[in-house]
Amino acid sequence: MRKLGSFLFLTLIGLFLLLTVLEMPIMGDPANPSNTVTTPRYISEGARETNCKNLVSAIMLNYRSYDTMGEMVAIFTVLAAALAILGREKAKRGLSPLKVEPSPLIKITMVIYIPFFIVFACYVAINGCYSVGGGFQGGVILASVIIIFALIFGFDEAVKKFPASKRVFFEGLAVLYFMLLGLMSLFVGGNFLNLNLFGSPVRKLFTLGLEIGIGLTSGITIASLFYILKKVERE
Amino acid sequence: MMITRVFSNLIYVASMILFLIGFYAVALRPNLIKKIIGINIMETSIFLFLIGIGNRKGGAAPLIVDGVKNYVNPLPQAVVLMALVVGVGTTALALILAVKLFEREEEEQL
Amino acid sequence: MTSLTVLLVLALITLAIIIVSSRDMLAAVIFFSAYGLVMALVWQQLGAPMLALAEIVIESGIISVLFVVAVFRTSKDDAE
Amino acid sequence: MDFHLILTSLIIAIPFLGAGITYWFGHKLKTAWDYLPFLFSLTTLILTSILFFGGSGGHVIIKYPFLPFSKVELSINSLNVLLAFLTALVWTAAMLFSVSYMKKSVKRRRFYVFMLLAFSANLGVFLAGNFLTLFIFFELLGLSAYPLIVHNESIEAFEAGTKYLIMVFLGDLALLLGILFYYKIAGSVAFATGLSGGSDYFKVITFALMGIGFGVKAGVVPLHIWLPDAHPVSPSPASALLSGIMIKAGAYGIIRSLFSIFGPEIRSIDVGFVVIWVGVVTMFVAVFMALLQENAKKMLAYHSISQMGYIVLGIGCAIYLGGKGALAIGGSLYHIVNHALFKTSLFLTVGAVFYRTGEFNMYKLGGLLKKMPIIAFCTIIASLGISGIPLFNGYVSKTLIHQAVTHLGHGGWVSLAEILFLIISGGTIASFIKLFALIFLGKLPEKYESVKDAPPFMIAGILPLTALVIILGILPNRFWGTFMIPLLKNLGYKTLSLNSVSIINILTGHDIQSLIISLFVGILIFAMGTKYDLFHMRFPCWFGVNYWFEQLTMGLYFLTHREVHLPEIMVAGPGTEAVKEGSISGIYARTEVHRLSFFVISLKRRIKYSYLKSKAVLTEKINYIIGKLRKGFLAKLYQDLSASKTGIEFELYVQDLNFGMFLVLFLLVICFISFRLIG
Repeated sequence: MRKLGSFLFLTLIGLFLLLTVLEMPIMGDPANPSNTVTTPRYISEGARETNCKNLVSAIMLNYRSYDTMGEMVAIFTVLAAALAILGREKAKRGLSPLKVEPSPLIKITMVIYIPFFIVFACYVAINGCYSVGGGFQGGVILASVIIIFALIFGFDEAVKKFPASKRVFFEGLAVLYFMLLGLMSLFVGGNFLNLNLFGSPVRKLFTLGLEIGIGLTSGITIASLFYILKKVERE
Repeated sequence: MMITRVFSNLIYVASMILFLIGFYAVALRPNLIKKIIGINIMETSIFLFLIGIGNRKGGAAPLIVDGVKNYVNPLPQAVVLMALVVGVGTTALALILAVKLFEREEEEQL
Repeated sequence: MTSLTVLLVLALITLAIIIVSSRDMLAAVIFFSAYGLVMALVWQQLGAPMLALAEIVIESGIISVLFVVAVFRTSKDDAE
Repeated sequence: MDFHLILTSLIIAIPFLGAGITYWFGHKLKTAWDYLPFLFSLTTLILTSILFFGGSGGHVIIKYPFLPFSKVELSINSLNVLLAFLTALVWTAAMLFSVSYMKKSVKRRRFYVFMLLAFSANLGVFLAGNFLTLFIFFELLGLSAYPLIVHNESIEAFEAGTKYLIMVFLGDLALLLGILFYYKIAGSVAFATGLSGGSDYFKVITFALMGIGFGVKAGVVPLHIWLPDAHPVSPSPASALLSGIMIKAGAYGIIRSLFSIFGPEIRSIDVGFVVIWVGVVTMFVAVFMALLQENAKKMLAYHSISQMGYIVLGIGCAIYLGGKGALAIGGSLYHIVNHALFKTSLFLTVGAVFYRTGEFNMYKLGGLLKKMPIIAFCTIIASLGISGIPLFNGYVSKTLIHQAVTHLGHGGWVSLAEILFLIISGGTIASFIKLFALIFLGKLPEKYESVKDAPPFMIAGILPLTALVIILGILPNRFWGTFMIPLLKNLGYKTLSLNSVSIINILTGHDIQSLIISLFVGILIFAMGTKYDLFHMRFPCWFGVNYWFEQLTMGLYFLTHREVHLPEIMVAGPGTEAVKEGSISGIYARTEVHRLSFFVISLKRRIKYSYLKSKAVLTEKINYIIGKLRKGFLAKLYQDLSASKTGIEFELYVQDLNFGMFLVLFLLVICFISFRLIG
């Protein structure tokens, strides 16, 4: 009975949603409000104003950098919450999802490949302004490399390579670093995180710095969340 | 008329269907991890919806190239990109909670 | 709206139904990873390659791994 | 939708779909099943011959704008089509051969599936229209060859397969970087005839990276280590194709990259010099090693490397000579065709001998001439071909390459290269005298009294190839004029430089003189070898690339282990012969020492240990996953893959294969992303 009721409720919501969606303007129409209100400004002026060819990065780092900062604080909060709930790696033995030892091929190949993956991650993060990519993507790739490392070479080895002492330092530093970079603009008389007052070369450097900050925060946080999930205390 | 409208707004319709599927998992599946997967499906469906809103016919990716005038809207993409990363965080937190809950229950049974 | 997009969208819905209705958690997680890949392709079609890149790494990379770990930690036959 | 698009797509799609059909429905057709893969390859052969004989030799590029990856394109030109036709021909012959050969084998469904997949990938490599497509099919080829190598599921096969995959993944990485660099210089991934932009330095690095990537497949000397292990352990039809066609994919890649980067008409003396010497060293080392082998297949594998050396030498001469190099590259391409024909037939004949006698060791065979006359006849034809005797095809291409070497100049290193060339030809002759004499002449061992000639399907597979060996040897100018000249034009040679090579003369006084010298050297080597028992000479283990490769990989393997906990199995137990013998590794294994000491434990033992350990340690976890997958979507695949008698080794095999698939997927993702990134 309860299931039937839920189904009915779901169907109701579904009908409502579908009806709403069908009232939407045709997708991709240039006359849509989403394509006429703020977008022309971003597209025509964005690249010139921010020196970023990649408009997504431009919006994230310049027009909406305040939001970005808030978002970084949010994921940092997630990390803090996870730590508060589960504590930091108290368990002595890690629990590996795969008990079988990876074959020698996998280990040898990954030892060769991992440096290139890291280079690729840095490349994606640093070139965020000029190409597809950006700080988030680079950071996430970096995190996935760390996770791959932990999965293949064993969790204990990974903890040795990235010990908690180092990670704690970076976790705190990454968010702080972003904010400190933002504070820099106060010294030239602008608002917080307003890069427009700097000259072009300095602003490029600052954009790069912001990208690196975003990459560090997201990468380290995600990798740490994986570590925490992997090593929950267990009697 | 209706049919053409559904077809041209297919992405919206699809995202709503995906949302419903995710919602079904969240509401009616007893398994906690299934629920979290459901939340993720809902999340991605909303991302799909936002990207669909930002789309523009024949528009290129918002990466400025000389000579191209028609770009898709970069604003939803920036929003979605932030939400993606936050999504990982929330998913991880939810999973950690689920694991903790499971272990607590196990302890109580013993 | 190319025919490829339509196909991908249909694949998405099918995958979502499989994920939700599957009794096997591990299979659900693996299909969820595939779902992420297809979703990334759709986004690529809609002109968002940056998001597609992030989606591939996040959805079918990191989140899947997290889910696998969680599934192993919460499954009953986990006992050693 | 034009004619060429449908035809070319079908050529690649039919083996691919055929693999699927063989896999899903094959076993339901009880008796007809064994012939199904052959029928698929025959269909492909017919389609390819339509393309080959019907095509006007023009240059058609086939695009797929309706696919999401619009950079994927195929092309039809004289070079591509010639190689594709050769592939289809040889593959069909080997498939016909394997109808009989694989009847005894247990898991032939898997064999056929990956055979057809590799076929599709190989055709794709040859028909690719740009480097990106080439890379995709190259990855598919490299991966689908792995199940063929480990088909026998012995420890040796797994070891060879692991080595092969490590080398392939290294090569893939280099190739990917090379293609990215190429894209950076050229602005597109399309094949070109010489790049105008970019500094010479950058170009050389690009070529070096691409050369490493393709060279791994081609078996160029410092990268050849997987080849002599991998080719002998696979079933005979597969090793015939590995040696005959698949390494040609590497050679084709080298030719394409070289001519795309440097162009045919421009002399690049430094690059040419290096490539020439790589070729000469490859030839020399491989022939030398081939002379020392007992296993017939291993000897043939080493000869494959040595013949690749000829091809690389020809390519090097072409780039060294610049505009006058049409002869050299023509010789190389001619040799690619020739080598595919005679090496495949040699492997198949040796396989036929194995089918009847169960023996690959040449020293344990003998006197089979009367028992297997047709196979003996085919062997002698193919041996004459590979030895470079006039009236057989090997002579033509070897003479062309030799003429190109003499064009390089006089004195100095050119003379040294020429002398080495003659000695190597002599070595080839000697080792094939040895092969034929040991297998077919001499005294017949008693247990082979009842041996019959090979089954008709095998002979039907080998005979067309040997017939082509003779035809290409008797009518070289016909072949040259019809196929090679348009092909050289396609590579970018202008009419002016082509006029000088429109007719080849391969019977000048100098050629005859050098032929006589080679024959003399060959007989001398054979006589000396048998008299002083030089063929059983052995070197210390550190003498060779293989040893250092194993040390390096072991170093990498233990690089991530800060503390090595000595597994009990290494201290005492199975897989530790060394411990009992009291050798160095045994002593090290007893004392807990720094990880560097583990360098002395060879890769072989490590892999053996790993398999044994996984046998011991394999817990419910992996069984759990595999069990889940068996119940679920991938059920059939995994059932078929792991329905083996050896059992646990198989889980690792599945693991390796999965890893390979994911890695290749990842590389492709990186590739696609990067092409957007760089621009």
